[in-house]
Amino acid sequence: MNIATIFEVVLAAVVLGLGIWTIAVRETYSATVGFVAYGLLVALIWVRLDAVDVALTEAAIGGGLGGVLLLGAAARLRDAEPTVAEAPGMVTRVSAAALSALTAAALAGAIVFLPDPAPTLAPTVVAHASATSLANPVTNVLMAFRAMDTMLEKVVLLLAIIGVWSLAPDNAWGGHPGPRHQADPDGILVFLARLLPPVGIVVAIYIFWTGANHPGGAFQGGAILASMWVLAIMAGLTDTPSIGRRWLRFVLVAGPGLFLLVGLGGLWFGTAFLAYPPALAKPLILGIEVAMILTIAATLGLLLAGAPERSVK
Amino acid sequence: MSLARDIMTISAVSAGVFFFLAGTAGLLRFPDTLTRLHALTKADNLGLGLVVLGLLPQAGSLREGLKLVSIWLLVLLAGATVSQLIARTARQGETAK
Amino acid sequence: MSGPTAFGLCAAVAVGLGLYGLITNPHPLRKLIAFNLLGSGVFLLFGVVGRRGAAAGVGNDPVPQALVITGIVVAFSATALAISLLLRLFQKTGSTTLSNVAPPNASSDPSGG
Amino acid sequence: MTEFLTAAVGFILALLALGLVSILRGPGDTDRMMAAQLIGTGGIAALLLVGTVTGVSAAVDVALTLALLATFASIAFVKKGLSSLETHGTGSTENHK
Repeated sequence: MNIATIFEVVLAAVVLGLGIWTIAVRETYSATVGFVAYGLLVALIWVRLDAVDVALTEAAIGGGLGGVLLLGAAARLRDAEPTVAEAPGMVTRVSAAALSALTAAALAGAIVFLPDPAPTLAPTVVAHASATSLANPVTNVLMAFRAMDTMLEKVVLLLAIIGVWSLAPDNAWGGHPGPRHQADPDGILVFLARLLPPVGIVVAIYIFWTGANHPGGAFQGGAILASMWVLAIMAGLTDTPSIGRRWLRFVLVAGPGLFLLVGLGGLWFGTAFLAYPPALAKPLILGIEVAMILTIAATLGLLLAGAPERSVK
Repeated sequence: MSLARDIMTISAVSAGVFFFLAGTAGLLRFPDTLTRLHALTKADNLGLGLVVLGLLPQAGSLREGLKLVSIWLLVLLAGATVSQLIARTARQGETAK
Repeated sequence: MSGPTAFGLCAAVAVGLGLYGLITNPHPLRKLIAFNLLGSGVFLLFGVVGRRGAAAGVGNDPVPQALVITGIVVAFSATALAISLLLRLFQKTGSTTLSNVAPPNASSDPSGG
Repeated sequence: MTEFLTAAVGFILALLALGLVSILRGPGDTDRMMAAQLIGTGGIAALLLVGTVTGVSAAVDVALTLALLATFASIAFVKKGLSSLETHGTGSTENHK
């Protein structure tokens, strides 16, 4: 057992400990904090598994945006905690524990006794990389070989934001999502919110651009952009746009819309839905990704802000 | 040359790990929020800074090195701001009691 | 035991933990967190299996990687929608209980919590 | 060299776990707000070291992302904690609903 394995076992143990904390602790706020820590450390596991693209996504979502989302809900639902007194009985608990242990054991068995020549699609993906002239295999799969999945994922994002907005009370419809934050002009938060976003935007564009050949891409870049936007909103420097704005709605549908248009164009000119002409593959993918990063940033930011709740005059 | 780099890496990373140790010890032992905050910022600023300093000789190119330094600067900025905010909150909580 | 196997076992236990929390915890927000834990365990299982498919200079099979990235995004948007539903429920009724029994009756059994 | 850096990551991880225990157990909300800061810094240090050990140079990009988003999460921690304290504790300020 060499030192690298010991490190991996320690990492797995710490992550598991956080998982147990998240489930077992009594207070919801503490559980949320535990989950954020869990998300950040899972990103470390993904690096160790040599899946850096996923690590970037997990760092952005699990540690950053997802944690903030859960935390905001925990802070607002704090008063609701004592009213929930319907803990399940002993029978339910024991049978749930048995079911969970069985599931975990079955999965662990599956991991230990995997078939030995592992099935893999990596050589196929690498062999066809020349079709798009992008060197990052994950981007190739996301944007070309399984582009349908990515397009539908963008539609899911759109549906989620429609679902969130539809929960607005009648008198708030058309207003600004989320609470209005007051800016403290001499405050340190305002200072940070002025200093950090320019840096964040540069990093986001870098992560986006490097995604063609190295780990990175539109989603990871978009998540960073969204966090910078929400930071400025939280500091009170700007407000969320009212949901009736035309430019906002245009940005929200730009990504999936352009994707769909290109897909239909493939059906019209080429052979199949979403088939890119080989000469135009890279510019087309780049165009879709530029539209997508804007859509993703706007959607994630608005998902964090929540439903409109301030009544419109 | 390579030996000198390795020595620098080992000494700087060891010093960085020491500051993480000191910070954790402070978190475990100190009695109230403000002193614990003080311990935490040691791990932030010096611990990470020394780890970054130790990894600089191992960085492949100038670009990698610049990225490492900018990460440290970002964390410094964040640490300074967040500890200010936390300290202010702790102070308000005390005066309200 | 090799490193990826350790992560695989960790992922399997995370799925079990998430399932347990999802069933037994009465607080809806805690159910959501447990569900996210379960999902994260499933993603990690993909990663461990994909790690064994390292070939042709790629450290991890890119197809499961792409699936997991898509999955993380979908899980995030579903969580955001669920939290909005929960906040609206709280705003409307002043509680977050999911049972049909009216809240005053539920308070007669203070043993839980 | 690799062994030394791997041991350093393992040590930092163990310290991180210890620090988390003390913070999460901590009596007040202000103590819990430090958690995001601690995980951010320790996670970045561990990530940079792991990246150097395994030769995954893109780990630096993950650390860069983490530096930005951990800052964001810490700010949100403090901000949300503040608003819940306001509605919960003093009650003297009635601002946003």
